[in-house]
Amino acid sequence: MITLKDLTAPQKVTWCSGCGNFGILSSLKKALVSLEIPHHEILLVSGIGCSGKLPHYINVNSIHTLHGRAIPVATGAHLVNQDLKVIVHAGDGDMLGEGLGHMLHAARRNVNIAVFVHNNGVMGLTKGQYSPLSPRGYISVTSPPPPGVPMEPVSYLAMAIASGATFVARAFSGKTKHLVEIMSKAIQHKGFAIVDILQPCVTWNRQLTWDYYNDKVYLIEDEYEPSDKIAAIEKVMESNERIPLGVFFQAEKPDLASGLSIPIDGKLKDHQTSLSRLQDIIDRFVLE
Amino acid sequence: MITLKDLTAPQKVTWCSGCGNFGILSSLKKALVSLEIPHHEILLVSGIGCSGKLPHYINVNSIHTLHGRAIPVATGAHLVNQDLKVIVHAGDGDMLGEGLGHMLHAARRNVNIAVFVHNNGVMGLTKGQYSPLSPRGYISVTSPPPPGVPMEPVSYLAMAIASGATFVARAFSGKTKHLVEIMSKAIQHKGFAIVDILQPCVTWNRQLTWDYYNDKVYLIEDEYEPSDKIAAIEKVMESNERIPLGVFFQAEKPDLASGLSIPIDGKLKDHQTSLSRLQDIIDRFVLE
Amino acid sequence: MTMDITFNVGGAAGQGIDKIGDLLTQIFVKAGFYTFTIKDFESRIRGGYNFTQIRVSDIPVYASNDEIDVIVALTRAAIVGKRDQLVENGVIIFDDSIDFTELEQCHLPLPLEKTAKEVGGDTRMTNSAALGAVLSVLKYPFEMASEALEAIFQKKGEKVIQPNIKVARAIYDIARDHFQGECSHDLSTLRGGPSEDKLVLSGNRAIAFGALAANVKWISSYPMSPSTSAFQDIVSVAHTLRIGAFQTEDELASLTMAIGASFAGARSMVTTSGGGFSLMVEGLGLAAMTETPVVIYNAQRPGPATGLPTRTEQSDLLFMAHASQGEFPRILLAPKDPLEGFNITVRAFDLAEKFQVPVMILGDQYFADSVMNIPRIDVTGIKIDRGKLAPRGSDREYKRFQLTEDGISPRAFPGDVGKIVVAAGNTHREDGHISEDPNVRNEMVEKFMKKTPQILDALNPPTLEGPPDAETTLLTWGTVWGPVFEAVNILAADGVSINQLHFSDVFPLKTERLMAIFAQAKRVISIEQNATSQFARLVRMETGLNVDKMINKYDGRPMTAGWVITRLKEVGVQ
Amino acid sequence: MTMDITFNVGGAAGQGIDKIGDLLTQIFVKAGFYTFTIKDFESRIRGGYNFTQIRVSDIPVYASNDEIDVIVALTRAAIVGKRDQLVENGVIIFDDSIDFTELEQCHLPLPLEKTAKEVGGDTRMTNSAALGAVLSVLKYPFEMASEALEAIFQKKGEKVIQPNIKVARAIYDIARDHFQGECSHDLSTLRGGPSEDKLVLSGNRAIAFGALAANVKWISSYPMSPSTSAFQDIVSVAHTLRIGAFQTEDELASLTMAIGASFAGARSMVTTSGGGFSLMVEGLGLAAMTETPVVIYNAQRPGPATGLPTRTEQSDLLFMAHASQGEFPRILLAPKDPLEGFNITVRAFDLAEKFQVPVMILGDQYFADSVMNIPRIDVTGIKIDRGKLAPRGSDREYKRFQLTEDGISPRAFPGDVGKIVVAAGNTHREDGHISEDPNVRNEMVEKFMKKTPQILDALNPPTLEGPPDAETTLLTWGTVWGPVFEAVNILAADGVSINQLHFSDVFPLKTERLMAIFAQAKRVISIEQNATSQFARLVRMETGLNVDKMINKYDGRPMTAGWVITRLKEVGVQ
Ligand SMILES: Cc1ncc(C[n+]2csc(CCOP(=O)(O)OP(=O)(O)O)c2C)c(N)n1
Ligand SMILES: Cc1ncc(C[n+]2csc(CCOP(=O)(O)OP(=O)(O)O)c2C)c(N)n1
Ligand code: SF4
Ligand code: SF4
Ligand SMILES: [Mg+2]
Ligand SMILES: [Mg+2]
Repeated sequence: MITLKDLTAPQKVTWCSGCGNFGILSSLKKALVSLEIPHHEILLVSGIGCSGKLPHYINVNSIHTLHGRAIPVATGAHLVNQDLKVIVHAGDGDMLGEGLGHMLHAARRNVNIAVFVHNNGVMGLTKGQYSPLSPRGYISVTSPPPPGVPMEPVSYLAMAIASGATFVARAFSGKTKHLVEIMSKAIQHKGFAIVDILQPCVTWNRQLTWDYYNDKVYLIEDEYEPSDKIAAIEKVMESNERIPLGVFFQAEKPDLASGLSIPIDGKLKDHQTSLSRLQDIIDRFVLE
Repeated sequence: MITLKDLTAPQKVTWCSGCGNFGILSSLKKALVSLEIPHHEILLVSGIGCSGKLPHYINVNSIHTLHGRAIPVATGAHLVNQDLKVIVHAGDGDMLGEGLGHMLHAARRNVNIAVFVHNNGVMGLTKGQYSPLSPRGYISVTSPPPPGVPMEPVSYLAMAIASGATFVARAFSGKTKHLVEIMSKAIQHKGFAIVDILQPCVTWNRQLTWDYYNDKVYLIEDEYEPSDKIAAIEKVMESNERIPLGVFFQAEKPDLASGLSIPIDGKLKDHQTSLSRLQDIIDRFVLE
Repeated sequence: MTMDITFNVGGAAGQGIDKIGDLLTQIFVKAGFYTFTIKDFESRIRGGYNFTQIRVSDIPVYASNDEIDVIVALTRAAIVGKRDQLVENGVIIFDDSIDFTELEQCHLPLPLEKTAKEVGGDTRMTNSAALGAVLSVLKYPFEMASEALEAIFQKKGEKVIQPNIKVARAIYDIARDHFQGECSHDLSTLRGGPSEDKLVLSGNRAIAFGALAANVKWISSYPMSPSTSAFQDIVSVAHTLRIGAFQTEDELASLTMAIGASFAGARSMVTTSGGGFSLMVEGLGLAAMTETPVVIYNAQRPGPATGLPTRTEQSDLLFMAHASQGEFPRILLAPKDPLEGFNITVRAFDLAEKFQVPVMILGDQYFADSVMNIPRIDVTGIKIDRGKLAPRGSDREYKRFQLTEDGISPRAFPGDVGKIVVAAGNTHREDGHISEDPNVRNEMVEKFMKKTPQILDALNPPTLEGPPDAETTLLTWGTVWGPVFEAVNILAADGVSINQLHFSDVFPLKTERLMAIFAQAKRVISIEQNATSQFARLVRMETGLNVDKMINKYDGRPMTAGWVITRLKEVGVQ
Repeated sequence: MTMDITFNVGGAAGQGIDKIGDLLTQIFVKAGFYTFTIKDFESRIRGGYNFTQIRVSDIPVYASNDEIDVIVALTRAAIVGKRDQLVENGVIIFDDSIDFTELEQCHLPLPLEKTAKEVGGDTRMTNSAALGAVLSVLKYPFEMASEALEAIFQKKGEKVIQPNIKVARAIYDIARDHFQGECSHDLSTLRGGPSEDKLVLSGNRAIAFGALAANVKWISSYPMSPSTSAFQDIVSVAHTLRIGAFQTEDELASLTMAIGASFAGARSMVTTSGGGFSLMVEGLGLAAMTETPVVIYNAQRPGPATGLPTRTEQSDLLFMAHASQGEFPRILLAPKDPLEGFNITVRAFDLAEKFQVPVMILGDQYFADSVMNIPRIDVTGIKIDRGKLAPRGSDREYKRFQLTEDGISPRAFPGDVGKIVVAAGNTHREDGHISEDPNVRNEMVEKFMKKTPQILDALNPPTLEGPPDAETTLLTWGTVWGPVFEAVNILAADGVSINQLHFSDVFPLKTERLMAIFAQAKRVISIEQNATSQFARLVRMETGLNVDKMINKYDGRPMTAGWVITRLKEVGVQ
């Protein structure tokens, strides 16, 4: 229902040339075209960062929110209008620093949204500070040597699985065919879907580069069964000598909306509270 | 170095009689006495909730902070004075709702503090709303039937392990001997230690009661080896027919302090910046 | 006024003092009286000393009283805590199991619990026993009480009604026989009062009903005293009325989730107290920047930080008026009582959507937990105004932030066929896409600034009680209205030339009326439930006008007319 | 003033325009001139159009200028963006590879990159090429430049020095031969200027140095433009000076971690911008309630929400003055320039510890990124005052919140032998344990309120530039001081009766001097970098006094004297 032309960027892209975000943007466009969703039923919600600017480079409904708060905004929009396909784009700083709690709570609630994490291992837009996904020892303006970053990166995919996310995957901006596929699945998945998208930041990150990833990524073995939580956690926590791409975990579970008092038919946003029922409720407190 | 008498409550306890918090308080006192730490080197940091009042019922240094923020306050205090044994007490609402992100970041940083989570599966002090540890289907004032709580509880021990915590355990307020032991170990552990303490809330939680726990808890098998992350995650995520108590995971890793520019000897709090060195730094920007 | 009785029911948390209070309120409301009830409780779940205090009168009452006619004490502390306030001929009723030896004439130990058990078969009927005792010392006709009890317990069936009535009757008789003192009130000839106000409502419940009447479809909150019951009241009917009502992980999520919900088209709100609002401040700016309407209810309590969680204070006014980085229009409303709480909440949603700004309602613990009986509210005819909406249908040129004469752009929602709706917390163009162009920035700032005069037009002016040309003007806002209003009436009756200028719509501040009254008054005295006279400061900020005296209360306990009068006398008003 | 030259170096982000600017600044500072540099950049990492603008003069300069003498353009946009501001006889230097056909006399395309590559062997030497070109059109004596370059590149060794000088020389010569126009400035006889001010400092770096000089031992921040470089400056020397400097997961953690550090005894601070400060609001209340000193630096930017991340505005004043639920004393300081930024930061730590309150420093992007040369700062003699500390040694009766005459309690720290230190964000007793007693509450509120008059005594009064009895008074605060000060001087020289009343210590507001000046002035005009005249409103809130006119700039770009004078003329000042 959507053509690539419908999605033409409303403004000029401001990312650095060579940035991994380009692959994500083009893949998203392809995924949206391939999914045959009505144009008006897509809603992008983004955080703040280089990643957070994505909605300005694609012509769909969007709200570019605050650093770390894309998930609750997305949750609210989704719940009042479940026809919307709500897609979140945010950076690793945004989603896993400021926003880590929201993400994990959305995972356990199995909120029916798709979350795409632009994993560049740095704070891009604020000029290269380390991010929650920077590896131990990573050197940056806020983690000078010795010892560079003095801690482990956030193992967020493992945590998302433990927490209750029902679609957990990884893709790479350099492998756009696979990325399109994973994005499409994530968007179609009914429940909380999160995708770790490896996205080289060519300006700041001299460690997690195109070469680095091209060298290490591989597609998860065909025989891998993404239905076992513990196995999935083990898989995502694999040593980082090689980096698996694909779906780590997938499950079916009731989503949050199914547990709330949303009208049986129609959208919450269009629902009109029955004033006569409300009057009955008020009248319970009238003592005649 | 501390006697029980030294710890005598500075004010009257306000918990409901029968509350699981009593067992936690008495166990903490015993642990502190047994550990032979100098009295002035203990610092309790608490959040807000029934649990958060604990520092007022034991005579040690303390700061009763904000809902959800005990961990960063504790981190700051610890880093500037590493002689302090910093112990955090907070409720499940506090630590795992408002404070989830801070906890998991402290875990991956391996901050050398001990965190005791009062797990009563409700918001006690605000009168019985469901908490992040209330089970799916749990009925409360904010989760009426149908369907009660429409989501999974936070699987926070699994997440803490995945994140990098180096001491992860569970104990039960009804088994104080074991609790004292676990608390002592957690306090002595060098690194981020977190203990899930099952703490029946007799006033609000009609599901997670003394009987419920007495029925289900068991001590982890002696042969269990708490050194493997994946095995530990599997163990904590065990079906909740039976509830294991004990140490799930323990490891040695550099702590956060070792990665910061803290004076080699002495405490950061007592350190005096060398003004002549600073002058040299400033003079780099003087263009003679 | 021929009747003005105050009951104080005290005891430990968890002992059911609220229930006794409720029964008393219900009986008197049914009988045609005006009631005003406050709750005083500690931040703990069991034990300690709490009380509920009910004032009953045959003319409308708007605040609590300092003098108590009857104390019902379920613990020793409840006797000791309030006996100083007992009037001459007041009575203290307590269970005879309480170890209390200093018996005086006014002391009436009774076998409340024992009778509940023996006569009713359940100690939970101690409530009815206490009620029977109270009614007995007042010589309240028992038939009237039993009729009321029947009605009250009706839903629970005969098995509950009859034993409760029996217990009440038994104690009623025992008390009559044993009471040594003499009560100032003899209601034996009572046949009913004049009041037609039969809706019993707390401030928080009024907020909840107002929101429901305004078609709130989304509420995301995190529990925080004293706001929690407003949220819970909505949760409890969410299933019946189909409301999205959700407890979030924290307040950062509460407000941002509500913004998402509102952006996507649902009327949305959050409830909280100051500490939670502090966490919403960045979100407030997002609502403002994206012009997403949202209603925020802050039930204030004494701060800073955790402060006194279950007490009252009006100390978040200037904070809320300026909260969040940057500058943007907003509206602050502070209801004076439950009825106004209902109306203000309905208006809040309309104002939020009309001006596409955040609207904040400032209550406080006093307001939240106070209960009054008011005229029945009829919601069936309520019409809401969703403000400027874009015409339905395709519009490829649709711009969410279109520059218009009045600064307000037609709203559409993601999901609307044929439109693309784009918004950003960054400075943005008319189409919602971000821009750093200085001209765009200027236009957008000016768009915001255009709203304020229109908002001012839409707000209500202050009310004036008393003669416009009185010598002394008392300046009040929000929930202290009641005690000050009563004080003004008492003083006026004593011949003092005094009036009360009261603001419920507090920000932006409407100043015309204020200037006129200030010009006439010989002196203006502000009375606020805070330490720094925030409203007086706001008035000076907006008008340059000074108040002559400031009266402040900041111990967390509500004002009474008596307290106000004492303070006024201290500064020479008599 | 015999010399006043403005250079504008523009291009895309990542092209090294800052480097060219730095070289120019360094050369002129070394030569004895006064410089003032502003940075204008977009919120993106590569591309777009950014510039740095350097003003050089032989008398002190405090702001940027509207007229540009030399533009160095590394992109087409950088020519087009600024050529309107070029003075007559100004020059535009740009790389001849830029596709630009509309050549005019002032246009000087040069083979910058080509020469860098061919002569220096590295295109990164385009910086030196540009520098050579600039100096050439000014007829700046090349020997002076090469001496300076040697000194600048000294640390990098001969291998860097010589090629750079060669490149500069080559272009210097080419430019001399090719330049068709005539530059207004001929520095061929230049031998050096009068300035002894050799410390080149931005506002943010001044804050960092101030904090270091004040013995800050803990800083926990989260990056946010335009504050980030202050944090990074401290991080970069943390290892050498032994500072705990840590990037947290968010701003909630930043401030609460700093509170923990300060509670345990270390001088602590955070740096942020408005959005981050919004997230610190609840923590601010905790610092206040536990009387834990902490210093918060907010480099303001246009809001609300994300606003314009890399632009300037003074729009968080009233927010910060009232932030957090409840009421408590606090201090707000707003430096006017880097030197004052240093001094204010040193004072901030002393004030925070002396009064045991949060102290907030308000900078903004203009302040943060502007660079000036100032007299060398000597820190070696700096003494700090940690305020009231409890005597060392055992004290079993130690009470952290002891009630004292002046409301300030002696501090001890957890870990101090023989003392137990207890604090709470709830209302607490003297010993730090929580209490709901109304008398305790009153005492503790009054303890807070006692601090304000003492704080006022400790703050600096506003400064007055110009005659006290001038007809027109310009009211300013914080970072707009510079452009307004220059405007006042220019107008005064033209015979206008005008002065400037400037506040750097902005809250609580010292009012004596203000009242005196207001009383004398025929009219008072406020000039602020915001839309709602927040400082003028604060003045009215504190004094009831009105300003007569308000001048506002809210496009995110800094003021200049020229802009100020134009606005003043519009309102009749001439
Ligand atoms: C509350 C808040 N804190 C800080 C910032 C400043 N900020 C903007 S983008 C950013 C980090 C961006 O990093 P990331 O989320 O990884 O996105 P990237 O730019 O790498 O795509 C920060 C800290 C902000 N906008 N809001
Ligand atoms: C920012 C903020 N939000 C909400 C509250 C209100 N509040 C106080 S205690 C509490 C929950 C307590 O639950 P939990 O943390 O589980 O502790 P418990 O009482 O069960 O020990 C809440 C929500 C608060 N104090 N601060
Ligand atoms: S800074 Fe990094 S993440 Fe941002 S646009 Fe440039 S390359 Fe991409
Ligand atoms: S409410 Fe529950 S958790 Fe709180 S004191 Fe009572 S029993 Fe304990
Ligand atoms: Mg990133
Ligand atoms: Mg709990």
